[in-house]
Amino acid sequence: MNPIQTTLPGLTLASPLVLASGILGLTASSLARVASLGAGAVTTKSFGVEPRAGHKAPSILPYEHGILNCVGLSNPGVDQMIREIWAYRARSVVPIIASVFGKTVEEFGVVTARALEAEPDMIEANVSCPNVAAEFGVPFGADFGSCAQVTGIVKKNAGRIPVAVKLTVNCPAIGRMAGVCEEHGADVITAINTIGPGMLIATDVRRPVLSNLTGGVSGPAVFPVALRAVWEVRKHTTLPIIGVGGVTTVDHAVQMLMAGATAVGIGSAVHYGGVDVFQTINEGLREFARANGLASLGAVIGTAHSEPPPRGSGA
Amino acid sequence: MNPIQTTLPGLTLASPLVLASGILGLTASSLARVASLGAGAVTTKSFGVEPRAGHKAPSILPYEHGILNCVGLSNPGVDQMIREIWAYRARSVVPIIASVFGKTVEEFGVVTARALEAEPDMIEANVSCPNVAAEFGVPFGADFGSCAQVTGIVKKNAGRIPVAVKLTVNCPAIGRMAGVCEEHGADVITAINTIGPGMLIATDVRRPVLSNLTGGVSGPAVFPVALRAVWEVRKHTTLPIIGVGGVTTVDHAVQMLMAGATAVGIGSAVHYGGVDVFQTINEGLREFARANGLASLGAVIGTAHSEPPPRGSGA
Amino acid sequence: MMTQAVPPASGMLRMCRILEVVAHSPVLKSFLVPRLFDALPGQFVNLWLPGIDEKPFSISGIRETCMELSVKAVGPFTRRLIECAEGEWVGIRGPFGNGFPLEPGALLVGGGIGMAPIRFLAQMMAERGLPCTLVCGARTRADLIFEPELLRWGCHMSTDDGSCGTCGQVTDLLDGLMAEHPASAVCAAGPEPMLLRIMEFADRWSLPYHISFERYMKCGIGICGQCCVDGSGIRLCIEGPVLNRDQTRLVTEFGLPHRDASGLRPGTPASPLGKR
Amino acid sequence: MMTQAVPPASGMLRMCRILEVVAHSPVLKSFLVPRLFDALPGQFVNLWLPGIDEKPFSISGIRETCMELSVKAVGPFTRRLIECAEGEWVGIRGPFGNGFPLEPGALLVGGGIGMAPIRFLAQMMAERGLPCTLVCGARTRADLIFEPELLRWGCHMSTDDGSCGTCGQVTDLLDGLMAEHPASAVCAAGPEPMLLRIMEFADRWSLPYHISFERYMKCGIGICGQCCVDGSGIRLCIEGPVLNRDQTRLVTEFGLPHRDASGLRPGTPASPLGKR
Ligand SMILES: Cc1cc2nc3c(=O)[nH]c(=O)nc-3n(C[C@H](O)[C@H](O)[C@H](O)COP(=O)(O)OP(=O)(O)OC[C@H]3O[C@@H](n4cnc5c(N)ncnc54)[C@H](O)[C@@H]3O)c2cc1C
Ligand SMILES: Cc1cc2nc3c(=O)[nH]c(=O)nc-3n(C[C@H](O)[C@H](O)[C@H](O)COP(=O)(O)OP(=O)(O)OC[C@H]3O[C@@H](n4cnc5c(N)ncnc54)[C@H](O)[C@@H]3O)c2cc1C
Ligand SMILES: Cc1cc2nc3c(=O)[nH]c(=O)nc-3n(C[C@H](O)[C@H](O)[C@H](O)COP(=O)(O)O)c2cc1C
Ligand SMILES: Cc1cc2nc3c(=O)[nH]c(=O)nc-3n(C[C@H](O)[C@H](O)[C@H](O)COP(=O)(O)O)c2cc1C
Ligand code: FES
Ligand code: FES
Repeated sequence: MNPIQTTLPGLTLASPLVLASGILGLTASSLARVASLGAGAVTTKSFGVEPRAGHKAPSILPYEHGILNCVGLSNPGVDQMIREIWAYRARSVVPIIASVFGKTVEEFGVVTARALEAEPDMIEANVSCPNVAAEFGVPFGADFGSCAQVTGIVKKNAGRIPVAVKLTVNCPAIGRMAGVCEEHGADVITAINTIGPGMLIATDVRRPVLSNLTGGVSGPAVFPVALRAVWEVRKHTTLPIIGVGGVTTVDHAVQMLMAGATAVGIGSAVHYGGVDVFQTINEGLREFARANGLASLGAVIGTAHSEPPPRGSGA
Repeated sequence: MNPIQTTLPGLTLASPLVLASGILGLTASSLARVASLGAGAVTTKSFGVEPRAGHKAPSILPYEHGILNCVGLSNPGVDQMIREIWAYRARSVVPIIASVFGKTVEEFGVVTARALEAEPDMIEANVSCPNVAAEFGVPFGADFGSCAQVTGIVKKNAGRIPVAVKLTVNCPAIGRMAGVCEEHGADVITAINTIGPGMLIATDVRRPVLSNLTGGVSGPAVFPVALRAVWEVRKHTTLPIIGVGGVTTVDHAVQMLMAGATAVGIGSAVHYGGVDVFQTINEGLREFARANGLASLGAVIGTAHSEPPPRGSGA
Repeated sequence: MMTQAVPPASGMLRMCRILEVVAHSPVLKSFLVPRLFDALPGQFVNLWLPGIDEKPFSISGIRETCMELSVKAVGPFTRRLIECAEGEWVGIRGPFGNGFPLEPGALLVGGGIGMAPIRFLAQMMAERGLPCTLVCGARTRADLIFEPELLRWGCHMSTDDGSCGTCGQVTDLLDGLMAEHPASAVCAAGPEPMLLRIMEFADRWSLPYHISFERYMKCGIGICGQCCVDGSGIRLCIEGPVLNRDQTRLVTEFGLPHRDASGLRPGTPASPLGKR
Repeated sequence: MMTQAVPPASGMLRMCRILEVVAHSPVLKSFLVPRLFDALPGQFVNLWLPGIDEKPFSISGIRETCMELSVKAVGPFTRRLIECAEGEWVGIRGPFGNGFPLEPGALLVGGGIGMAPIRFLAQMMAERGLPCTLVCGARTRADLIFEPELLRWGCHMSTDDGSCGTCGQVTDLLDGLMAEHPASAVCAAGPEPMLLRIMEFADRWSLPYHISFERYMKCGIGICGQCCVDGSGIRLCIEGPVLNRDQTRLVTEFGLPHRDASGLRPGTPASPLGKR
């Protein structure tokens, strides 16, 4: 028995660690390499119907506590990504999640239908992109109605393939948002995307550094926020959760599981721990299971909910 | 001429560094000490009409990149805080900002009116507390309508004393929120409060550590998010801004000024740099002014807006 | 953009199991936990009982691999804590505060549970071969922790009821001891009335003193302001809990009831003092 | 909760002023900037022109207090960059990548702007007293940077038009040199067709080789996946840009047009290959 094995709808993962979308997820070779290095599943870079060059550089900028990025959903488009997923599947049996986005609800449907051609193991709808049809272009994931619509259309077009909705924490209430996704057919919740956004200014030249001025924040800085989001999603739904955000250590991964995640996304940690981070954390998780006499890590999922500490004295 | 002098409505500050609310702001002696150590202004702990013990401990929890807190607006109540401000004013000429909150719009009005008895130099309305009257108790600061109401009533009750509204970044659009505050009479915007909230779990005991399970995140982790918020507020209003969030270095302070802040809040940095942090950053700012041949730091305020870099190629 | 602010690790939580429990009396126990860090006598930690609360406790001793905390049951938290058994998980944050100076020839005075930091101080001075005179007092023999050890160190004792050592208050012993062996300084911890008498004693003999204070604490890392003493505004969790004469003299709230979790001092009038 | 992930500082931005500009030709310039860090030959930096863009450039030399970058104007960014004057602010992130090994007796081959890292390699080997044979080629004399220095190091040169050194391609020289002085290894950087011929040459003589690759890059810190080569998926910004024979053999896209900023390879058909 593999103590760190976990399951997501229709899938068995040899490790709970899932390569997060946008990290080393552009090409078959890169995805296959990460799979071979210990990821339990890999997620492609989010792709849409058309290729996008994204924003100019600097579009990825580490600071002392995390990473800012404004890559701007750069991707080679669905045609190319179908080929990449296809090529990946010829090389690896590790499950692959196709991350998709659209500028409109309809586009989400179209790209999902097309992505099926590559027969991915799961479709992940990235609802953090702005809804160009909405007032002020707020992201789909920040609005209960649009998030419901996207979930619905992706689910409808995904056929028998399970659907994850990847939520952003920049929304009124992520737990309730997850509930809405569940009602509209989501099989999995991925939480969270980058937070903020943030900005950094180069004072010598009095300018923001990122080409797009601002960028989403990821990495260890955001871990507590991601953990809280996973906790809330768990409170509001019964769906399996891929907990993502700032996980860089074994203890972070275990915290995610205890907060209610079934699988744990690994993104920025590739910067902090190298591509070996999958193996490092896998080993740590095995050691954790051994030290705690657990036949399976599954035994700790959601356990931090079971004995809610007493509330403080304040209102 | 003091090159690091700055002004807020009705006030001259010998340094742009303002002690943020909730940090060493409970007693006259503590506030006077911080003032004597180089703060340009000090802000009291937020107080309401009644004393509140707040949440049990642990309510303040540092992690590797910042600090989580769920002190829960603990405060000795307006009666005691009037005495503290009063005692402070007998000891220090450094401007003092009275931070107030209410559980309802009316309470904001009441506590403001009472706070005037202490003749503070400014009233800061902390709209990050939940509106108990609203559905799901969302914070006043997360809702355009409630934020407008609070601003209006505080302004009305503050008489001739200038009013700052302290915004949270957990709102649909902080720039527009600042615009709403401006329309309803705010004289200053303070941005931002803590972000998240976040959670940390002690895996050995499978429990969240904070007594209230979750707590707002402050400290260096959040700096880019705060900077972006200040930038957005500056874009949407002409009000002076107190930029708060993660400022721990001279360069952070300069970035805040360049993003559009007139003054810079110092909170968690007291943990990272000690109470000497005011003096350290003041000296750094003086050195910055000298090295850049600036008669006044005022010359850099908002300068990062003047030449917006070209947008990236992505949409 | 590269000026890194490195967070001091001291405020972060570490989990450990209680290694051993030593019962001194039904309401007084010592807990041995792993030695998570080095610390000075007078420094304290915040101890978290998961799901219950977190409170400050002085370190009462350090050995090679373990660290000792000594607790008196006085309220909900401490009553729960002294029920804890070996093997239970607790969270520790610290070490916090400044600690006592190691003054050769000092008079170390502990009263009641105030013996906790004084015992650690005596232990460290003994280890370093620094001479000192140890004095301790309690209400009755049952309140005297570390008794065998204290006797070994030649400690002078007093109990209010005479059940051990001199009958009376610990401060009654001081003038006599001073006349015998002039001390170089006084280090003390205990109830505030005792501390007040010790300060008077030290002033009488013109001795430098270092006194450990207790106030309501939350963060331990110097930001919440809960532990600031009135007068100077000094933070007891950072610049204290041990204050010297100059610092103590600036404390204007000595002997008053302590501020509570809200920051309110019990007994303060509900209406403001007046207007300018 | 205490397992700290210390962010490596290398990906962070540092600002500095251009110290000196050396014009080799109207389209070829070297920029001296402060020596912000130590680096190995073959490593590169991302250079930011505030408000414009950020692009990767090899370090072409390091002296006591400064660091050199050598740039050929080929498109919008580099054309703008070579207009930059002394004193202008630029942002630098790096050093990125692995760098060349220092192999005594190696043949160092640079073609065109590929001379940048090779020149740094030659410089460092000279400094350490390691013998090597330097060969460089360009289209015409105007494309030859570092000429005086190269001559001093006894560099063998070739130009396509014969305007300097042998007339022909740099690879034409290699067999002759090898027959004269058997080399221990080959280190090369330059246009891909040249690299292909060098690989054939090295295979012919059974020489180990180390070749610097260029691919579209964004992050430099190994996360965006933009620089991963097809085949192994190796990241050129981390495990490269210098690959050895085993690594190079796994590259299945050698000589194909590079993927662009979207990740698309120009010329790839618009419809998928088919279904399983
Ligand atoms: C620096 C310092 C060192 C201490 N060292 C020891 C020690 O070694 N051994 C020991 O038994 N006790 C020590 N204490 C006291 C101990 O913290 C309190 O006894 C404990 O907090 C009481 O909690 P409770 O719930 O049991 O009682 P409660 O009924 O809640 O309170 C009883 C008394 O403890 C005080 N207290 C309560 N909470 C706090 C708090 N968060 N911070 C400070 N005081 C508080 C109250 O003001 C009250 O006077 C120390 C306190 C401080 C400040
Ligand atoms: C590891 C490495 C080291 C390099 N060292 C040097 C050097 O020392 N001197 C030098 O002059 N040039 C060097 N280059 C190439 C340099 O980065 C490109 O010439 C430059 O990016 C072109 O930008 P442009 O806007 O001027 O031209 P464009 O017209 O945008 O592009 C011209 C060519 O440069 C490539 N290019 C454009 N953007 C990038 C990018 N972000 N990353 C990689 N390639 C890109 C394009 O694919 C195209 O082939 C190096 C590239 C890499 C990857
Ligand atoms: C450079 C970069 C690119 C990203 N691109 C995507 C993307 O295309 N789609 C998506 O859903 N998330 C994207 N993300 C977000 C990550 O998948 C992840 O949710 C986030 O970074 C938080 O996790 P981390 O802290 O482990 O990186 C990207 C993150 C980074 C740093
Ligand atoms: C322990 C603590 C208590 C706080 N209490 C308050 C408060 O009462 N009112 C308020 O407006 N902000 C409060 N804040 C938020 C700070 O004023 C500040 O906005 C935030 O911490 C971000 O700034 P920093 O990163 O510099 O700390 C508190 C923050 C901390 C860490
Ligand atoms: S306990 Fe918070 S400042 Fe001392
Ligand atoms: S440039 Fe991003 S992975 Fe190499």
